Amino acid sequence: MKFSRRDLLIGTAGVTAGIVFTPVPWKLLGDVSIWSQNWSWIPQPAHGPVETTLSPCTLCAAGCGMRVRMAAGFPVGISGVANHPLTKGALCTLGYAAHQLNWHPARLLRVRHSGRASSWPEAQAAFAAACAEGPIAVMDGRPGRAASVALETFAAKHNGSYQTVPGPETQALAPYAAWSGVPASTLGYDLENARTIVSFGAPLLDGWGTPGRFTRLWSARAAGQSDPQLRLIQIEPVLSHTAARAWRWLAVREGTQGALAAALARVLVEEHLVKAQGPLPEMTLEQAAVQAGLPIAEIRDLAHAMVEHGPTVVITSDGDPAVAALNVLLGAVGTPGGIILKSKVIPRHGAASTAPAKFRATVIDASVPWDLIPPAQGEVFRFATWDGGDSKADWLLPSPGFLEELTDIPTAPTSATETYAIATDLLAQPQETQTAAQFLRKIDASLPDVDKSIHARCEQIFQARLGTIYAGQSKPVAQFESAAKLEEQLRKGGVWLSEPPRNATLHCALKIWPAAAATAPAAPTDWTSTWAPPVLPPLAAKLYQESTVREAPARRLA
Amino acid sequence: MSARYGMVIDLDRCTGCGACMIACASENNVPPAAPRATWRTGITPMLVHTLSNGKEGVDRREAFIPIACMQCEHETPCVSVCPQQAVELDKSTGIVMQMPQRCLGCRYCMTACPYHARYFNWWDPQWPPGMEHSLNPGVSVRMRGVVEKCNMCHARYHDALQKAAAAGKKKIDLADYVPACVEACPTGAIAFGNLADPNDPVTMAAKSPDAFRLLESIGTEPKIHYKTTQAWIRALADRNSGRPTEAQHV
Amino acid sequence: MSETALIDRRWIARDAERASTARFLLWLFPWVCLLLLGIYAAGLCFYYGLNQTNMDNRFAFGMWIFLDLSIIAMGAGAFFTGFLVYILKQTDLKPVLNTAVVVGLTCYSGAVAVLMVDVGQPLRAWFTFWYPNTHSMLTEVTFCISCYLLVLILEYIPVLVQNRQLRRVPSFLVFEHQAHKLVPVLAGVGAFLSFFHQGSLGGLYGVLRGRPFAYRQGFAIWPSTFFLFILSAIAVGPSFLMLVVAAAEKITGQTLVDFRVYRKLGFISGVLLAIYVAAKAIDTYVWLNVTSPRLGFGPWDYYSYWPFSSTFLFAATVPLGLLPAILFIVPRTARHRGLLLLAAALTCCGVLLNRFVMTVQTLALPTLPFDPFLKYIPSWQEVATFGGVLAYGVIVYSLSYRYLPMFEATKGEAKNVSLD
Amino acid sequence: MRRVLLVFGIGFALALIGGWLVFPRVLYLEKPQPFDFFHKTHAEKSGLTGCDSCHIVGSDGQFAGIPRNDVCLGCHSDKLGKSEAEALLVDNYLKQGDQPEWLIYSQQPANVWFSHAIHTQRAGLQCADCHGNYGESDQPRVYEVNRITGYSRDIWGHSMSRLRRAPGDGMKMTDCEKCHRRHHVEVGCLGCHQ
Repeated sequence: MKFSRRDLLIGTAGVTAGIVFTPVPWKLLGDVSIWSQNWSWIPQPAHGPVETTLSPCTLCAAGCGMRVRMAAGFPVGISGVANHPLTKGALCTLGYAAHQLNWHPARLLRVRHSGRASSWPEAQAAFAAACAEGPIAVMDGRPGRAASVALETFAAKHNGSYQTVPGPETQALAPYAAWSGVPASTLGYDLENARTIVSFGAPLLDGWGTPGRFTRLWSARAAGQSDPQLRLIQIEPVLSHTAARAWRWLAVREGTQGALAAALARVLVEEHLVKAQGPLPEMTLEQAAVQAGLPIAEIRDLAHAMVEHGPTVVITSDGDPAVAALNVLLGAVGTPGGIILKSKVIPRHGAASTAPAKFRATVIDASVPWDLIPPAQGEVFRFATWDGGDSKADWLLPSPGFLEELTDIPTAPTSATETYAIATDLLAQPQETQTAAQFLRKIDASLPDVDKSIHARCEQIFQARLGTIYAGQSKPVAQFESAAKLEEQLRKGGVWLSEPPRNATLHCALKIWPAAAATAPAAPTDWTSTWAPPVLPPLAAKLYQESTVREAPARRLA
Repeated sequence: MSARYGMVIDLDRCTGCGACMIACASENNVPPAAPRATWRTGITPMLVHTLSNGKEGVDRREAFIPIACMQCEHETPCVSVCPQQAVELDKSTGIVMQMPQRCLGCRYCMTACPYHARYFNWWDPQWPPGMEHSLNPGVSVRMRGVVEKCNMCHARYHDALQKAAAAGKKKIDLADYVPACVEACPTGAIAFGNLADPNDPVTMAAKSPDAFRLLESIGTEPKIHYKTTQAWIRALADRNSGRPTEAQHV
Repeated sequence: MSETALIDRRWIARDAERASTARFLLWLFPWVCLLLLGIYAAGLCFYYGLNQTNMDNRFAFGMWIFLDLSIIAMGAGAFFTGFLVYILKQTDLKPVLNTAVVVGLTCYSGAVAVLMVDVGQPLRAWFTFWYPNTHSMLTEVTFCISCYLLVLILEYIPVLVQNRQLRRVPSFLVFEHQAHKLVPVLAGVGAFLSFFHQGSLGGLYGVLRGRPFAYRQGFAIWPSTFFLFILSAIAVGPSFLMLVVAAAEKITGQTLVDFRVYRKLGFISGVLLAIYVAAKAIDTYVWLNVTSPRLGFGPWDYYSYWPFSSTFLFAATVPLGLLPAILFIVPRTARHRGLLLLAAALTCCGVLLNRFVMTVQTLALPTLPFDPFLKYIPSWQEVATFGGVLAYGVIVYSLSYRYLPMFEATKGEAKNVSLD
Repeated sequence: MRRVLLVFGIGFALALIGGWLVFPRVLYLEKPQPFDFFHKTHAEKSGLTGCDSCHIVGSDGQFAGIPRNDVCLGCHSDKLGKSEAEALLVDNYLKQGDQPEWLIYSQQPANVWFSHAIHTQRAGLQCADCHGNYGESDQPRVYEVNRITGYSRDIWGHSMSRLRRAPGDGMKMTDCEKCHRRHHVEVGCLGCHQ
């Protein structure tokens, strides 16, 4: 029997007819669709239960309370802690994506020396050699931490200098500190008792200070009220988000806020709107008004509005003394609703030591802002978690990332109450990383370790028997049985708050009206300026790229 | 008793910070922007728009309006148009549900939505290497070529349901079900609640004289309400057919 | 003659006059190139996704939907001619019937092909059949178009098997003979399906309550656009057919159909167009004065944006609506071949403009009061994909013309062959 | 004509054989589990009676899934017996601290949300109602994965035709729906999807 072409055709027809009665076409049709629902190149989340832990945020000095959801050993979501005494359940905008930062493409996981790959032993050797040769500077961006103790001790023991790099919010308090003779770190803003807040460009509603503190306050006392309990007057050249929502917005000419402050001072004193008689600026009202580009009537109007509804406090984003002096005139330094001394301060190790002229090497802790340009001399050992780009450092040393390090969080710069919190290492510290304190301990094993310093601090708080611990609910320190119990509570995400602030009057020795800051200091230029890490979480692109609600930032993104 | 979950967003409290957008994207495993993505091709189930009174200089006023799916209750525009039942108005919650795995990506629902609250996955979702560990286990990642939108943080609803079941309760505790944007708002501008419950504070807020809805005249009965005391913001709620609008050219 | 030419000749009907193989290949060459480019562009869209297009979340439908709607309207000539010939017994239109079938087939299959590129997940497109949402106009469209495409294929097969080589298979001849009995039935079914989906394509936008520019009230579940789309489609179908035949005559240099057929097609187009313009005017009036204000939108919300001002409305009604209708109907102008073809071209442009307004303008106009007016320019991938479909249509028609008896005049020996 | 029928029939038969017998073998791929595990042995020897002895549902309703090493360590801190599986468990996993990477027969895809708590505690379903009598298994089961979808074969069920299936054999959406319909439980898409 010969197989013909015709047979082939008929056979094929038979197969075709038969295949319809098998699962082949139908199962394939379904499975191919399911395949399109499960493409292998599309990541899917891990399976398994989710656990929730509390921890303070370690990204900036504010130390907001976070609720961290963990699955399969990784954080999968961050939210605020409702009723948290500092943050009232809020976080900053980008904090909600902070758990993604550890995988940021700019994450540093290799030691780099002069732009080339290097190793920890080499860095260690280079630093040891430098230590042997000359004085060392150690720079700390967030003094008062347990790690700061190690940094400071090291500097002291090795003929070095411990220098702190104050953040913008501490810097803004510096004039008052200078005039009243107390450290800036002991000052804070009594926002809760203020009824008028005049902000010279401070992004109060946009991540200033501890974000939730002011936003909640504003929301309850100002938002949507035609005659608000809390008047927010924003003085800023552009209509920023804070300006848009302020009770009043005054568009001052760029870089002339000092002049406006002078004009206001003139009106306040000359029209006896304040008790103070001086000091008075040299500039006349007319001159100042011309500089600021504002009609005199408007300035006078503003001055009246400032005192109409006291207490009033003036807040600047940059610590311009000419603006700060307004608070002295207003009597807002050392009075409720103004700039006040923090509640009873539990003594900590001292402040920055003075700097010798020359250093053989500088160690920069990861807490120091990336854009700080280190002193030119000497070899720079820069600790950082992310590569913010364009580094001047000789050594780039990878630090543990978000939630990868045990650290404590001392009082936030703007806070009126002293606080303390502990962030445990919820994630294992990557082997490629070291903190500056760990690094220095390898040179000098006698340095106090972070764990011990935290114990000591908890012991101190326990002994002082002051304030309360908030962990879901408040419990007075006096009711704790032991320092260990207190520490345990703090390690579970609790926060210690000292007593309410003191009403200690501060005497400001301000005789002559200060000159406006010589060079206009870097006021917040974009909305990312309140964000401490040198990189933004990739999801920030939702705001600057996938919507029009924000201007694109100058900061490095992904 | 079925619930009708809805929101009242206080525009006077919105500072346009964008925390709701970030928290939403993080909760719902929305990928970061593709390199070429723009405001017209991005995925922002919660999106804050800037409103202005149209003036320039010192007379300019700005406000912000967060826009998510409006969860239209009546003649839900997207539900009826979907050819393969990938969208439905859930009977027990009133949530308009989008099922991306059923979606064929025809985008008809997107043309139907007057609020532009639906987003198409123009690109494959991509995260930097390793970042997939940070994905929320309660939400599956969408593939390219499908439409997605706000499902009112359904993973959180699931958790609340499960918690209620484990505790032997039939109804969820509303305290357990708080969408990410509501939780994240630093000024508490977004209130979330059950509009079917007359005693719910949100129901009462939705009835206040300051409350309004967007494009109410279209008649889709959105369950996202807004409120403001500012007349100029209120005027932007609806088109006024009698008034010629300013022609805008972008 | 070369080997290729010999083979080619064997597939062409005996005695039929056709261009030389070389000339034919030369003619096909640019079209094949365009087709390949289109396939490449579509391939890019499949491989990388729809980010290859310039569509976005706001312009979720773009050029493809606009042109799909347009070519499906143009393809309406297929079902409508079938309907006229077989149901209304207008047998004098029979000479263009085969052309109508081929045009319809290419338009519909081309549109379906583009739709498959247009959806984000073509592998799941069959879910519409498995989990249909009966309330959706798109379900109606999908079902009708797929069914009608099947009908068109069935209608095309009897034409196909008249090919000289295929005729040699005896069972095909039997099939053809039987199929001819079936054709009127198919024409009826096709007409039914087509009326429905032309309508549902109109309904597609007409039901969009959220887009007051497109939203229309209507009868039962169908908005008025449902009926207007049917009317405009059957008005433009004969016009487009006329243009295709005229183009074929021009290219082949042969007279393919009698001028009376043109006039008849033109007359049909003209009458329907006149009815359409009247209906559309009433519809626009009701929409602008009743439907739209009820949704809170007034004419200014639509017509204050350049370039979509009221000139579009005027253009679609007068120069591209009334004018061709008059040209078609008034005997003095209809006698003139040039004017007739001009009118046909204007009609096609009118329908194109209408489909453009319904799709693109609807999406460009803001709905939210604080929304901007949007622009959209298709990407080269979108244009190329559509170019591919155009090329596909030309190639299929060219091949059909060459190898199949499209017209009585060029049938060759296939004339008068009966089964006996 | 007879020849036509014959040839057609042969083609038809070939298609049937290929489609029903060969196709499943091509479509599914067998994969080994880390080591053999016997539910029955555990039930008999250790006196662990209920599934929830090891497969725990938390107080917030979260299902822990396959027990982690610390649960096993409760008994297996040292080798119990001389079997190969026991040695593998203790030496390769418990001592190393690595979790065995079990392939889960009833693993639903990422887009499915299934709450054990709701089904067992509210609806009162037994584990075996959906999973079959795995608790009594004394044979290591073969794990097969669908090469196209990546799903476990248990999702479709072992019978290609999906006729005559035992409980637990087949966990497709239609299986869920069938039970939901029977008990008049109506949930929307996102009732079970995520």
